[in-house]
Amino acid sequence: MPAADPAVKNAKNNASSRLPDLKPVEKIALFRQMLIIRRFEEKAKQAFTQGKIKGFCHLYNGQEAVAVGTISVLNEDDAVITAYRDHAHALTRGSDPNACMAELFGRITGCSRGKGGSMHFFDAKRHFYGGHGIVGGQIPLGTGLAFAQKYLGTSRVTLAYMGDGAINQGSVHEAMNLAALWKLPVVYIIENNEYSMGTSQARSSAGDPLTKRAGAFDMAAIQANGMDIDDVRAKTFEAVSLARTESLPTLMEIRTYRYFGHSMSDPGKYRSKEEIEARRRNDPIELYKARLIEQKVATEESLNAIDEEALAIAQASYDFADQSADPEIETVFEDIFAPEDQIAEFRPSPHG
Amino acid sequence: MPAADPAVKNAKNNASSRLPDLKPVEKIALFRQMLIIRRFEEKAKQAFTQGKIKGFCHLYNGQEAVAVGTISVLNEDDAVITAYRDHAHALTRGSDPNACMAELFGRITGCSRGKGGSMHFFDAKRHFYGGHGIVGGQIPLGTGLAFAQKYLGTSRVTLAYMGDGAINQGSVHEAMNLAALWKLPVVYIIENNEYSMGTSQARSSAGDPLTKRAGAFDMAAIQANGMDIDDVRAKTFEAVSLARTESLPTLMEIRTYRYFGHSMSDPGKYRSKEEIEARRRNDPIELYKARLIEQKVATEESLNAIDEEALAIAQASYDFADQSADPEIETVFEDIFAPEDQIAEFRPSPHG
Amino acid sequence: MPTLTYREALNQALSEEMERDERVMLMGEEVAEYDGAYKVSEGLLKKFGPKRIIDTPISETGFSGLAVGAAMYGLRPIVEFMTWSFSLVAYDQIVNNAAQVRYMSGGQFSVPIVFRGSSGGGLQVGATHSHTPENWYANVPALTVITPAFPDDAKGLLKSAIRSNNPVCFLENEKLYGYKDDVPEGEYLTEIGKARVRREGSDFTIVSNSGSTHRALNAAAKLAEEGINAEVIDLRTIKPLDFDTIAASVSRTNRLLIVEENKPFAGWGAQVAYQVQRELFDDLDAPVHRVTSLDVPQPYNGRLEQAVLPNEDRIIAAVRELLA
Amino acid sequence: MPTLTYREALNQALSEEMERDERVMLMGEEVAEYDGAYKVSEGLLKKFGPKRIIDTPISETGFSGLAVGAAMYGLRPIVEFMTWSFSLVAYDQIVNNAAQVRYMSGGQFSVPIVFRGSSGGGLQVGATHSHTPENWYANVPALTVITPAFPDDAKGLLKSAIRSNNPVCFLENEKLYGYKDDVPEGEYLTEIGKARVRREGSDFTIVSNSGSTHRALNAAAKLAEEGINAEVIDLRTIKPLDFDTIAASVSRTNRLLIVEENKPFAGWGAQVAYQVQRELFDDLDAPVHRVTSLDVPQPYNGRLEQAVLPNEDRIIAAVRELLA
Ligand SMILES: Cc1ncc(C[n+]2csc(CCOP(=O)(O)OP(=O)(O)O)c2C)c(N)n1
Ligand SMILES: Cc1ncc(C[n+]2csc(CCOP(=O)(O)OP(=O)(O)O)c2C)c(N)n1
Ligand SMILES: [Mg+2]
Ligand SMILES: [Mg+2]
Repeated sequence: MPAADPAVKNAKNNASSRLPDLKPVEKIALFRQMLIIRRFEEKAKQAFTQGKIKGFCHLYNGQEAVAVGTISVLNEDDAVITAYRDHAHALTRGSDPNACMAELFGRITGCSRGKGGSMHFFDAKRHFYGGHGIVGGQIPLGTGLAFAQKYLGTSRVTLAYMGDGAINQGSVHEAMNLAALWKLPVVYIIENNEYSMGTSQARSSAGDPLTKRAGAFDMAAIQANGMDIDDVRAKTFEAVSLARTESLPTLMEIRTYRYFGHSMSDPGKYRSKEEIEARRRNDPIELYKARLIEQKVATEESLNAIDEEALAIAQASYDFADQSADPEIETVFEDIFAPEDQIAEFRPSPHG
Repeated sequence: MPAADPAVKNAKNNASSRLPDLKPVEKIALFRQMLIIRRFEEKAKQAFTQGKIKGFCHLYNGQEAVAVGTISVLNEDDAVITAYRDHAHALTRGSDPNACMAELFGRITGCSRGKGGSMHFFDAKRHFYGGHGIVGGQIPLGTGLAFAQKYLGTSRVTLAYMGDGAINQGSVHEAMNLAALWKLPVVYIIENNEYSMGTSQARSSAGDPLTKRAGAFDMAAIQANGMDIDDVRAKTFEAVSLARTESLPTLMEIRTYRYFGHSMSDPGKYRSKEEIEARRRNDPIELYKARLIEQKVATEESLNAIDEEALAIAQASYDFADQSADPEIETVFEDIFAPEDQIAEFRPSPHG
Repeated sequence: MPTLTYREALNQALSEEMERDERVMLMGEEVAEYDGAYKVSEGLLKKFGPKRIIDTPISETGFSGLAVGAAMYGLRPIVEFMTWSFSLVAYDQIVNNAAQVRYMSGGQFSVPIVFRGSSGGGLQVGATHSHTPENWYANVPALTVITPAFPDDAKGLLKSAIRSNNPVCFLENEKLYGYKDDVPEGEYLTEIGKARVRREGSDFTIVSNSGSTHRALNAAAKLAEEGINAEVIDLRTIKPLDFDTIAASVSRTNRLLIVEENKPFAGWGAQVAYQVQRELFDDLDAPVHRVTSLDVPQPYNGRLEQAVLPNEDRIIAAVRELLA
Repeated sequence: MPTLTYREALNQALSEEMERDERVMLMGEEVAEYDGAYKVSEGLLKKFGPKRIIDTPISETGFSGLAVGAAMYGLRPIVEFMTWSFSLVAYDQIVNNAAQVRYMSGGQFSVPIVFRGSSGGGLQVGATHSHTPENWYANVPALTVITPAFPDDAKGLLKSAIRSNNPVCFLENEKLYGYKDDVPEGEYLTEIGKARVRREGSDFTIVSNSGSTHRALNAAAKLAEEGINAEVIDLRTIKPLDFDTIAASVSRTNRLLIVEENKPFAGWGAQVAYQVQRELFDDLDAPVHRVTSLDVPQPYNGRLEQAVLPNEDRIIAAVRELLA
């Protein structure tokens, strides 16, 4: 059961000046994608509690409209790169939920062969460049993807995601200067969930809003409401269009919220239950559901059926992961060096 | 013959709201200080050509009004830290020209015992914290000086200098965020001489002017004309007052120009002779000289006499350095660990 | 003597030293309001207030450098890296500033600073989060590198590190935070640069540190059942290296195995091996052996990661070879 | 065969490989309009234009990481560090990204990238500017570390490095840029991971690299006047280490001296010493000796710096001890 609905594709941006209106089937596909992420991660949470997933596991619940909304305006061959809170981006990009869950379980069938874990998902085929654990470290990489896209004469763009806390890493600042200076087709997306671990934005970052960080480089900046997928799409479309048509970078700040702890290891004492409850009332999936019903795009029942489907996908991924094999010990020595690296000239001759 | 004129002291800022008018003797002291730097470095240039100075040697000619103007509004116990183009800052802070020249010669009498060289001048007694070779690396340090000044309850401030090229180092960005967030009494000074080595500002830095980099952090920013010492003083006074009275940082961009190559090793092909000649016509020392004469603070003759004095100081420093001894080989093992580091409890007992 | 966890022992050291000297302060990500990502600084904010226990943005270069400047000015900062793996972004500040300022200034400035935090693998957090960087720092002249394995040493060495006027890299081990043992109360200082014999034996010597000391002791216990008696020396301080203690043991046992979590190529164990063969050449009945992490990036999968680490099986196999 | 300087040989390698493959590009501070701070890239801007020869801001973290991303996307970037001392600010990007992405992604991404630039001491530029960081990088699994000593190897190895699909740290030596020697024309590739015997001898073996190979050869020439014949092996590649070539020599000469500019504690020479005593224990007539830089920060003063470096006097003294 593939997670990516082909209908999503039609919703993509083709550098037209206006974000095309979504057909009903496309709207439902977005809803479905958000739900798949939510159910997938709830399953992951359960598996973590059962001890089947180890290490760090950062959940995305509450932020679904960001990954789904932003990626929905991309073409399939555009590039995506993010930090360690990466499940949603991989899934939205089209990675197989089974391979993703298997990666969390550390299986050989995982999307990184069990070597990456939750923080290090990769999917080359789907132009998903990871999954990176060092805060801010992926932002120069994303800038490099955009550099290569331009160098190779493509009209592709890159979305490079980071958290609100990451904005204070020097690497981010250096990369933004390079992108502005060299006019690279990259959109930097701050998923501002208001906290970096237990530290609120006000305690970590001078200057509010964070879009001010773009002003330093005369770079375009735009804010979006991360709880409203339509707003996310509209604003991302603007940024992506600027990147695609004029090869100019944008810094987006998308305001969102995560419901669970920073990672599964975080008791989350720095936020009150009331705060979280209040934010849950603004849930991006519920909001979109209500909108689809109101717009008569779908009925409550049909959307609930999608939820059943999402639950089934999540369960199937759990079963797949659980039944998959651990990597053989020998694999520890694989994937270190390029197999094709033996330069032809030095390859042992087949004639001995 | 000490370089620092006690009269300079009276020109210092005492957190009054207005920069006090300079007395004639104070104005002359500023003029004298600029000339001492110029003549000192011309001597250094000569010594480098003679092979008496080795390694990298970055001259300050053309930029004198920046170091002298900014430091002239400090109190003696305020802190100063800069990059590798550091001769002027040390001299202005009151370091002995003899010790400075001896450092260039690598002598044991040098201000860093011959261990630092041109890029690594230090003078603890005069609150001069170096002299740092890694571009941008001194900016977190300067921020830490200001942190300590505040922590210890002083009302002192720190001036932390960098070049225009340094602004693109991530360390600078991280430090500025910390200073703005924690309200530290530091003034960041970009000595914008328009080039980082052979790279013009426009080719290295998105966003003009560079003061925009402060906007990211809601930090105060101000520009000054580095060829006019009075303008430098007035603007620095504002920034220093903000630091001293409200413990708030400022980013200053002081526009200036260097006449010689990036370092003595730079043939400087990236600038035309005409460009340099045009800028020389705007020389900060000549400009101030004319102003002092016009203001009837001094006569041409009296100012020329000061030049004689500056030349004599430079020559004396050369002679001193030349006659000083090289460090003994054993000193190579000194200054690695704190002598007092043997924790008392573990010190070998004097009774054996 | 009270029994404390390694974590509590560290906490006690921090608390005692902060009480003793107002210039001591602690900064790092989540050290204050969150009580520390690994709870090493638990309760310190409450005790010492936000002036001295300081939450930082995620800016390791910025706050490491800031701390170096503050140390030059006379404070005695303790910088927590949430893990040492994150110190890589601050490598320049530690190597070029903390370690060089005294020398470059001809001795004018002291840099009394402690960089500390958790390190090491075994927690399935993958290649970017599992570094054991002791050799990267120990290679740098003027840096002291400490890696305690037991709660008492954790306390005694951290107190000494804070009182040192030199820059110290203090590498804790995440897997040991919950380890319990006796810890002397109050003023308990452990000398920096002294190894400690954690098990006496006559058949051969093991030199190890941090988590690897526990691996070595476990292996030694198993070998003892076969009548093979290992002497286990816990280095405690990697640099300066306590060669005398190693030499005294090896000149008696004539055989040396080094167990270290460093990746093998030019890990600290290579240095120990070099010095031992150089100084005790005639005393050695067999070449010095090492059991290190495998020379591969750290995998996430648990079985793979256990294979990468210097596990007991590999230690025992190496001992058999060493004694063969 | 034409005679070229080490600098010209590097330049030729860059130029040939850029001609051969459009995906190869060069970025770094002052590499384009300035023709390179040390002129290694002289003329390349003119030849290949600003799309492929790119001046960067002073943002080593930024452009190193950018190059890693570009490599993941299929380009083959060459990143020049004006000197390797400035790579410290980019350490995280090299260690955590360039070196780990292939592994962490289960082999999905190649990172065909060359980080290169000058390194080493002896130019009186002080502690922050004189690093020899080969061991910091060689310790990292998946990084290849190359340090050529001669123009022909500089050319052949740089060409091979550029064609490699793995991340390579290519450390040139500033003091050698002007060194002249024969260099084969055109398609000349040198195999990565192979040492080269630069002088044959029977009394003992010297293993060295980069500038230290020249020190070793000079010392060997002096010793030859006394009838002492050194075999000098230039490692060329530090990692992977060509142990076979070392072993073949040492099992013949039975004595080994390592000469390296690394600071001593866990420098690459410690690794060579470890492996030699481990594998050739019975072949050794004397312990392995090392001559390294002294364990102090680099001083500016010329006499002091010469004392710090592994100079000929110290090499000869060590040889006397080794042969005693
Ligand atoms: C350089 C570095 N420092 C510290 C960490 C530990 N760490 C992991 S996530 C995190 C908080 C990041 O917050 P934010 O950027 O807002 O992203 P979010 O987790 O909210 O998605 C920290 C401190 C790290 N991984 N890398
Ligand atoms: C991190 C780092 N990268 C590169 C260098 C080499 N370098 C020394 S000075 C310099 C140019 C700096 O220009 P700017 O900041 O404008 O200062 P200016 O020399 O004009 O005073 C460069 C690239 C260095 N010292 N440190
Ligand atoms: Mg966040
Ligand atoms: Mg400049």
